[in-house]
Amino acid sequence: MTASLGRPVAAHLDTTTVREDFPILRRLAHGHRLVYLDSAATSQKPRQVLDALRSYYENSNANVHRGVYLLAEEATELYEAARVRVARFIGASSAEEVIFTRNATEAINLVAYTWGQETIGSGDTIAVSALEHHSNFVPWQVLAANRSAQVDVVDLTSEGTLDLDCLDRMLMEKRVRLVAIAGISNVMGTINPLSDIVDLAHGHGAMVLVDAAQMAPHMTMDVRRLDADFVAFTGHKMLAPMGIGVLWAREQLLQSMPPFLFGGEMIRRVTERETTWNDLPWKFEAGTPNVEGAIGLASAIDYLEQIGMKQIRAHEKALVAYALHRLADIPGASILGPRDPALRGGVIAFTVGDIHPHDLASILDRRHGVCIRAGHHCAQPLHERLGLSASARASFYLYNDFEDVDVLCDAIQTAKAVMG
Amino acid sequence: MTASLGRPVAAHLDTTTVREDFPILRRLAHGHRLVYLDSAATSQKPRQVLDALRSYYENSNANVHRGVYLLAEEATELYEAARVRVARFIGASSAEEVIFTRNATEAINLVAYTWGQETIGSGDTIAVSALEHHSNFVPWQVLAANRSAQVDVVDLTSEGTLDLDCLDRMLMEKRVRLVAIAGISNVMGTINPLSDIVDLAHGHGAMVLVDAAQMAPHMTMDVRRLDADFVAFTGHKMLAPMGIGVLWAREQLLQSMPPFLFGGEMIRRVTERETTWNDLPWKFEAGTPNVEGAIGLASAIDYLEQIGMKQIRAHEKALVAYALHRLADIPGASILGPRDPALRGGVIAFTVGDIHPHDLASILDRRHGVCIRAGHHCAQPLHERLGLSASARASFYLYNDFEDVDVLCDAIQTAKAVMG
Amino acid sequence: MLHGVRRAPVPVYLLETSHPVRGGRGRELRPGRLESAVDDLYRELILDAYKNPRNRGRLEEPDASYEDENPLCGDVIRMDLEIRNGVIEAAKFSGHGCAISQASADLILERVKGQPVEVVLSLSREDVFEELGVESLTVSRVKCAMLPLKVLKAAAYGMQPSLKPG
Amino acid sequence: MLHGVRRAPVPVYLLETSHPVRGGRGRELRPGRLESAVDDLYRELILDAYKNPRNRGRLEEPDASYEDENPLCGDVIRMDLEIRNGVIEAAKFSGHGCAISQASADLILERVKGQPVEVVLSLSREDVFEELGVESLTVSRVKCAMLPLKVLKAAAYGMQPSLKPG
Ligand SMILES: Cc1ncc(COP(=O)(O)O)c(C=O)c1O
Ligand SMILES: Cc1ncc(COP(=O)(O)O)c(C=O)c1O
Ligand code: FES
Ligand code: FES
Repeated sequence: MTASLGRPVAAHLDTTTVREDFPILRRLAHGHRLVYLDSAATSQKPRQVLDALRSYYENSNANVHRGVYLLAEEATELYEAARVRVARFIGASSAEEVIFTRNATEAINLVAYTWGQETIGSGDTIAVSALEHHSNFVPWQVLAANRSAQVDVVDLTSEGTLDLDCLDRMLMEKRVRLVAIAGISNVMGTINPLSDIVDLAHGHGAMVLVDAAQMAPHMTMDVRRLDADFVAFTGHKMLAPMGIGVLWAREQLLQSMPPFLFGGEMIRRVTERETTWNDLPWKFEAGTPNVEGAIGLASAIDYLEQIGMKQIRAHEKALVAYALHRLADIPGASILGPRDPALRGGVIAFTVGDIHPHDLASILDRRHGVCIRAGHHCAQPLHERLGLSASARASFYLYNDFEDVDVLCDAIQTAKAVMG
Repeated sequence: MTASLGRPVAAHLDTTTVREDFPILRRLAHGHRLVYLDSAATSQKPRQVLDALRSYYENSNANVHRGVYLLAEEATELYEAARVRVARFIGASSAEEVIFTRNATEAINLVAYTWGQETIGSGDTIAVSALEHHSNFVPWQVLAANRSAQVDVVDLTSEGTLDLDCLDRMLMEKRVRLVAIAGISNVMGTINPLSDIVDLAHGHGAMVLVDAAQMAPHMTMDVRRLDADFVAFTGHKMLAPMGIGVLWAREQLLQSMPPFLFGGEMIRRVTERETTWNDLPWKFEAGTPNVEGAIGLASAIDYLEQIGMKQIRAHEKALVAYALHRLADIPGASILGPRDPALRGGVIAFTVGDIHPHDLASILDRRHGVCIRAGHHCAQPLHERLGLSASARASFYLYNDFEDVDVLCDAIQTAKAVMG
Repeated sequence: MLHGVRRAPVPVYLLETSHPVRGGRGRELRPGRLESAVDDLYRELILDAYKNPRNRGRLEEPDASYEDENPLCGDVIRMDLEIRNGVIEAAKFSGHGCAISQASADLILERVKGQPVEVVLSLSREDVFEELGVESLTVSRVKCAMLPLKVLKAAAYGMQPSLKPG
Repeated sequence: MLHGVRRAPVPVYLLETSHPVRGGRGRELRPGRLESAVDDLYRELILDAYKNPRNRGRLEEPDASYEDENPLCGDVIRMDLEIRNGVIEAAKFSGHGCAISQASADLILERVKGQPVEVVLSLSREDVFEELGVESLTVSRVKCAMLPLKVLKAAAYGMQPSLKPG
């Protein structure tokens, strides 16, 4: 897998066939083949998912629950079957543990507004890592401020992995009620050692929330084996449409939490004096749910599992290994996060000399049709720690191939020539 | 427009052409032509909207804001253009006043969690009407309980319209901070006299939140002329996909409110010590938004305005007039709400003798392919006042025709024969 | 041995309609799976039991009573049982609901009258379907059909506190 | 007459990129509208101004200074002005940002040097595009291009408190 040996071939999955399922990959960008390297921001959608949406609206669309006519029964079945599909995908004990939200951000806010408001008190500590996405950072910062508690940031090692000693000290010295941690960093790509973290936290009586927004789409995830308390992820990063996310927690925990949003569906009985709540999972789903989104997510999961999560992970690891290798050959390119592809997901953030990341991204796009992201990637605290105001980021998914990596590297050379 | 003169013809819009745009209307239900009379729960979708969704995913899908490559710029333009489209549809002063939410329920909860938590204090009163949907009732009940305030219910007249004297007395005697009121009742069909209500409330220094979930899809709505303080509505009831809703409020008011959900997009700058918020409207849109939903809503609005909101309203009025007339001929059928079609939207709730509404709905579906809703329609307090545990409800939209009304009435006759 | 009217702590119908996760890929929705060209629901059997119930009413001095609600519609079923030597000597249902729930209540009581209480505990969804003469029911109507059995079981469990639902 | 470095109370760029609601149906997105077969952005003019700025630096004793940030990226531009008899005698920009923002800063200062302060107030988005030699910019890059003008205007308004932005 070296440049002199030429480009590796895709051994783990057949990207040519996969790419045919993604209509958008046929379009040109500024006259070039589209090289989409921003799946960490949002993934593209296969026609199978788009067909499922259309078929739902053309055949079975109705509001769910409480309707007794055929369409309503079909829509309800599809919606609840999607929940079962998600539950099985993540290894949940029952579908009641799967709460549909708008996205990962809402799932995390739900926990902060319900469990958090009830549990976090004066003097408590919420531990977050230094590489959290704003969505797993700001809700805790705000909650802590409201409850006279504090947010403490777990340091990183020089390799860009989590400093478990720092977490250990924190758990020892403070009254930590929650450890909020990303499964995979959306900047460093770091795969966090979740089972160590869960063991440490639980050993000190702290709960663990896993932000799995970058993990669920890219590797097998079993929430029962993981043993965390809350897991949040988002559909649009895993081939599903926008507007659907998931919160998972154990049934007993969800039972003990007060509801979040109030209105239709989430009630048992409403009188002018008082209201009682519906059973799980509906207690947490107020108003008309995004049935389309749930069906789309189930269809996306079907697609992913047909390819195989193990294959996807192996493919991305090979792409990242090749990309790390090729980028290392570009003078001035420096890479954030661990060097070892086994320690990282399909995300590579980098800088090239003193080329501003936005200029880099613009030139890659305009001159080569390469889509990468530039900025802080919703992780300003991390960038501040790294002493960077921005970085460039390429991220991979099952439809990317080794040619995409080559075009990326050629495009970076172009940018160097233009800006040099 | 009497039975003896036969079925009226559609004078206000060409339902034959309209119906061709709705693929689902071609399907059969239990072997019968599908007669969809549950648009108050959710509307069906025209192919123009479905095409817009597909085209978005096949051509321009990317995460919005902050991306500098072509797809991200296109997706951002489409998303923000959809906001402009919505703003123009409702007569907002600027697109910054249009906040995208998941649905009407979330929009109302947003107000309760932000403005409500900051404003409502001990001893304050929130006035709601007796015909509110749970989504415009339970959030206020919970807020009041949290803030040692109270919810007071404005009575109805015997005609099923709002008792303005009761509201007036309430405003006079209590410290009412908010009047939360539906534009059109989803049960009685009542069109509430919003300008009178707004004048009364503002005259006593109370704010007004209009739940326009049943109004925005069916009649012209100009938020500036309306002069309410908050307006909430939901896309899926107006030809748009599920998972998108809107909160409107004046820019100054939105500026003064704290944010609701926390995470990506809604921040200006995040440090480990503190966070500042983004400008409007993004301050209220945490995490990846439902870009598809917004584009679908804009496309739905294009469709509605091409037909004409005035034509739609006139068509529904004619349908309701005909249906009221035909139902009056069925012994045992009794109708909730005002008799005058000018006072009501396209919703008719009714009971037939002592046939259980769920039996009625099942038989209508199984024997004639007619989709109506049975139950409390998320308005339990109203049903309790009416002394009913449930009712049946037929609701109309632009794709319904007079034949649908005839089939409905025939089907009710069948149900009477079966259950008699 | 009189057990007052209470609410079930764990709604039995929920256990029965909860979504199994393990085992198999779950039901795929085949188009038309829920459709029936002829109405197999509002037929003689159900309508007759609904219109001419044989077991509707209250018992004066029941040995066990139970009442619960279908949260989807708010309808309530109550069951009164008279038990002698472990055998259901008399049984009546009351409350209100749709034809499916009322017929189900009547037919299920018809089946258990004169039987040992244990029989109640062994009754399943399939037995209810059999009594109603249907092969399956849609999600919303299955709750109507199962409410009476749920209430009946709760009353029977009340008779035998050692036999709590698993 | 020295105005300290402050933040603008109303971000000027926001006014310029806010979405007009009245008048017309708004821009329709034509496919390809944002595409360009040749890169018209990273060309000689912009790259030269970026690499060899003529107006980069700080003034020792500016009569007016202003600094603001592009919230999309966090980049900051500062402008120092020296004014004599209402004429901009000297002007420098500092801070950091992408090539577009840096080139825009340099070119716009080149244009206003030696001009009456009022000239600054009349400059528009089109003038910036003209200086950069581009016909249009996409939503995200227009903010880069407009940041310097925004900062320059704020500095100039500071000189003439009666001429607040409308
Ligand atoms: C009057 C009224 N308000 C609010 C809602 C809630 O809308 P949604 O469920 O989309 O939030 C509905 C519809 O269900 C409604 O009819
Ligand atoms: C690690 C991580 N957490 C959370 C999120 C938020 O996801 P969403 O915007 O869909 O809520 C993202 C993606 O933006 C992410 O990468
Ligand atoms: S509808 Fe209430 S029990 Fe059937
Ligand atoms: S990217 Fe920061 S100013 Fe252009």
